[in-house]
Amino acid sequence: MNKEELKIAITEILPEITFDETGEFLNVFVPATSLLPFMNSIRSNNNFEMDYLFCLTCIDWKDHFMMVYHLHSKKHRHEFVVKAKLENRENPEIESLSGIWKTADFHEREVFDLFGINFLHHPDLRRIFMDDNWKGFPLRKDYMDENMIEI
Amino acid sequence: MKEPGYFKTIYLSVRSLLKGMKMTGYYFTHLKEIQTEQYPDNRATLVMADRFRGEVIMPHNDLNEHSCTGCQACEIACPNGTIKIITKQEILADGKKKKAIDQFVYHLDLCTMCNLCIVACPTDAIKMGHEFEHSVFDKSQLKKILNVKGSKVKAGVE
Amino acid sequence: MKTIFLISLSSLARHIHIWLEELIGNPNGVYITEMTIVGISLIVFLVVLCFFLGYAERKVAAFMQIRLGPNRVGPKGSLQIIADTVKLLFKEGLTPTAADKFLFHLAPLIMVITAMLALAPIAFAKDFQIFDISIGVLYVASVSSMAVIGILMAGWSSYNKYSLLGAMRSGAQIVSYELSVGLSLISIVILTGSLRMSDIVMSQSDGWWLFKGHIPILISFVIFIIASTAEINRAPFDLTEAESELTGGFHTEYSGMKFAMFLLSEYINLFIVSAIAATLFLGGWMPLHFGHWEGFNHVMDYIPSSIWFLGKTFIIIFIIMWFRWTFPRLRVDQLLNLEWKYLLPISMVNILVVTLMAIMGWHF
Amino acid sequence: MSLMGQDVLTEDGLFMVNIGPQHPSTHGVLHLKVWLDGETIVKIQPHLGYIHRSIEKMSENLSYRNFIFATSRMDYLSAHINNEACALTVEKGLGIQATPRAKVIRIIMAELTRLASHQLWWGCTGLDLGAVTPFFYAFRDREAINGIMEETCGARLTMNYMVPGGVMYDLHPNFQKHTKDVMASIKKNLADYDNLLTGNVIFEMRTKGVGVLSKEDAISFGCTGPTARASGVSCDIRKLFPYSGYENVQFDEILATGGDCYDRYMCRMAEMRQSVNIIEQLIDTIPEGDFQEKTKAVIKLPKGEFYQRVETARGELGVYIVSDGAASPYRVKYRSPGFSNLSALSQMAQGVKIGDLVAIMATIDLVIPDIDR
Repeated sequence: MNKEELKIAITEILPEITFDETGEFLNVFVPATSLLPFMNSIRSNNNFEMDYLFCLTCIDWKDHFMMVYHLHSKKHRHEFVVKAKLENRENPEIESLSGIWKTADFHEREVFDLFGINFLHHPDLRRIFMDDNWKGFPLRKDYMDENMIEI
Repeated sequence: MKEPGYFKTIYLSVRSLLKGMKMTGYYFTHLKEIQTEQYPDNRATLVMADRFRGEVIMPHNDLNEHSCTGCQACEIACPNGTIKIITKQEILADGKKKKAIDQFVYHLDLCTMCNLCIVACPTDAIKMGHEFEHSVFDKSQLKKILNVKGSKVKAGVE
Repeated sequence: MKTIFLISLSSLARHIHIWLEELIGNPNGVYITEMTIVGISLIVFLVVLCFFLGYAERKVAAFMQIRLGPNRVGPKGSLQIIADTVKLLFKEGLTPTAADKFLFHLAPLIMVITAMLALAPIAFAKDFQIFDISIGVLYVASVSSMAVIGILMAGWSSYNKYSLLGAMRSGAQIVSYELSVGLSLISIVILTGSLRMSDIVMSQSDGWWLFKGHIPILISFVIFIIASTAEINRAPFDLTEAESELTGGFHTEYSGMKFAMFLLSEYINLFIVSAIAATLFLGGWMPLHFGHWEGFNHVMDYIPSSIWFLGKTFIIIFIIMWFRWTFPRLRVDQLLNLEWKYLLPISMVNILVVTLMAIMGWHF
Repeated sequence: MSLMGQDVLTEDGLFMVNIGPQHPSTHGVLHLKVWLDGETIVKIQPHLGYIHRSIEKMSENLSYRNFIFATSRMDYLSAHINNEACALTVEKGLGIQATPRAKVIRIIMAELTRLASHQLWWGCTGLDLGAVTPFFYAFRDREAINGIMEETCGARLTMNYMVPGGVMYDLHPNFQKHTKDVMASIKKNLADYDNLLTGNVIFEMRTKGVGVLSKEDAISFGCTGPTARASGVSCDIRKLFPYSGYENVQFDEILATGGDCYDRYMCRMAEMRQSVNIIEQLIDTIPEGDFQEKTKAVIKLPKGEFYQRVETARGELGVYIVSDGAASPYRVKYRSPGFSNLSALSQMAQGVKIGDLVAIMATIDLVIPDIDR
């Protein structure tokens, strides 16, 4: 499917979705609360079959977090980006996708480690890179550390 | 595919093992294939590739002149803060003031030999040296001042 | 066979014996003195042998791996092993706090002592043997299998999980491969009709068993080499060490001189296995003779018997080294598969054929 | 009794062994917690981060010219390809393309890197399976490639040869001749590789049917590169999303169906032949012209998000740059192939022996800095 067809098909699944087509991919903005059912349906829906989650990350836009999921379908060879906005900076929460794509397990642990986003129902949510008793979340823009030096 | 029988398995296995032994046996008897370089012994004859990046150096000519104008392009280009340029005001013969380098400080311990400073330099004042034996007993010795004391900017280099 | 050389190891031994009898007189005193000399010279021999084998192994490995190998200490690096030994001597011997200290210190000693014991019945040259025991082959087979006790002890007492795993592997491995080793030894014993080492060597004066025993003996020779490589835990059967899996296996926690002892015992075992193979299959110190080539046989007789013995031994050692530097390691279950599915059935059938051969007198 | 003073077994009666962070076959500082039942692996838990150097955070403070150098340190065996990915992303943001000459140089360099990386992998696989000798044969050929790299790029491992718009400087005059020589000797030496390992019965026993990864799992775990292609997943970025002129090159995507260690091994061996093939196609027809497109001294990407995928020696590397219009990226994410491939390890190593774990780790070709970044 091309971008236009994708837009129509996605709107059929979830009407309150907004799109952004400025970049290379079709960006699909999904409300954080309906992320899991939406992802479930695009994974299992025969028209989409987005079986390959090739990138999962988060962006700290200072006032909110943006979860970014790059999805690809091995069968249909189409791809788009799903984004979910997390307004709550103090305790950001979103459903884990590790039940749908196994790769999400490690990638969500990475995001949890570096951004402090709490993935609900994740099987093993621990810090992956940093020390277990590390304070703070290093990739947040407001992260400060006494060891950081200015070059 | 049918599994080979008991005796065929043995035959094929032994043959594959002998094939490997033939290979190692070949190299055991052909000593001219030896690849070892005797490193500290061949220091005199060891030629590094002309683009080899060992350290940043600042060439000076016979008159103790270099081409660095102190424009700090390299300092900005360096990703690691390896280079610090300390400038001074020089008073020229006609009374005008001009910026010139006082010290070109190079921290070899921070350098990753990425070559970005050399590419950035507008006057080709610095280049990569071929020296690669950098071990010292004291880390502070890795902080180097590249411009020789009393050196001047080459005439005509702006 | 004529004794051509006046100065041979056996005449040397006889002269020492006569000289000591004149000097001491008392037969018991002579006996004790001789034993002491034998013990000291054996230890010296083993140490020199291990230096040589260590150097040879490194050079063989290097040349097979298109490297130069040791070349800094001494001419062509020949003193490298001595330098390493000195280093190991001065190295601190660490003992894990939670280790069973007594067993931990005992294990390397057991390894070395059992390795040395197996040397006793081996004929180094004509009439030159420490102890020509009547059950020589049985003695060697039983003593050499005791090495596993040392390995198990080392692995168990180190308080290290890798060591324990390595030791347990070693147990399974040696218990299985002992069977094949034993069976291939028996095939020679059947043909010779004696367990005594000197008898076995003498039975080959008209041709080595490898040649006159036809294909069955060739098979048992190959099986012996494979199984004994496994028994002395050398690659491709070095599962007890398996440095890419268990870091160091049973000797992970050993350092300094205690580690050197494991190395020493490995090389002594390598020598013993090769010496036995040389004695049983390649005629020990017997020179190479071809049926009616009188001139050729005469020339061969001029080479001292000890050279013959050591030459054959080192050829087999080289082959075992060749294995090590060519093959990947087997997995633990495949190791046991190889023994129980291939080596053991083949050697059992082989024994039957050899027995038939011996009864019918089909060998030369 | 030793090991007995305390209960060494877990509550389930399992034997827990830490493999790594210092271990001969973890290829760096990977730490695997392994629960064993005898010699059989019941559960595996990877612990990462021993060499996490926060390259993503560093990149947020570096300019678009400077942040490329750090990626050489991620997957240091595919340094060229990592750098290329960053350069391509910046080019995508600027809306420019590298010059034709630079594109061809990039392909040749990338394939040389892939060859060198696979050779090191081959040697290490032998080493992990207990054969020491392959390591040295592998290094013989790898040294020759490194020599070419040193001659043209000035460094052997962390070349930093790619810049936005092209390559840093032109090829060395001897480059073509040396590369042809090296390709000829590599083609000859690949037969050695086969004699020593590929056909060896012990090697086949150790790898065939070991660590099977199904096609569905490979996709779900996000595996890429030879690890996934051995399971039959078509994921060669050079074919699917050609970059830097790969669309003009003839080569095959290597696919296998078994998904076991042997297939992963055979995939990489075949890929080495494909790389030689690609280099030989291009080496005589490097177009003349500029090696670098003109770019401004200070590169500023427009506001937006840019994603570029490349095929490194280990799989798909994605560089995701979020720009807010400033001179340095707002957020950089490296989607490293090793990270996803490693996550499939616990699945593959379920119920195998310790020796097999080593074989699996060897054939998924882990480079720890790539995983930890």
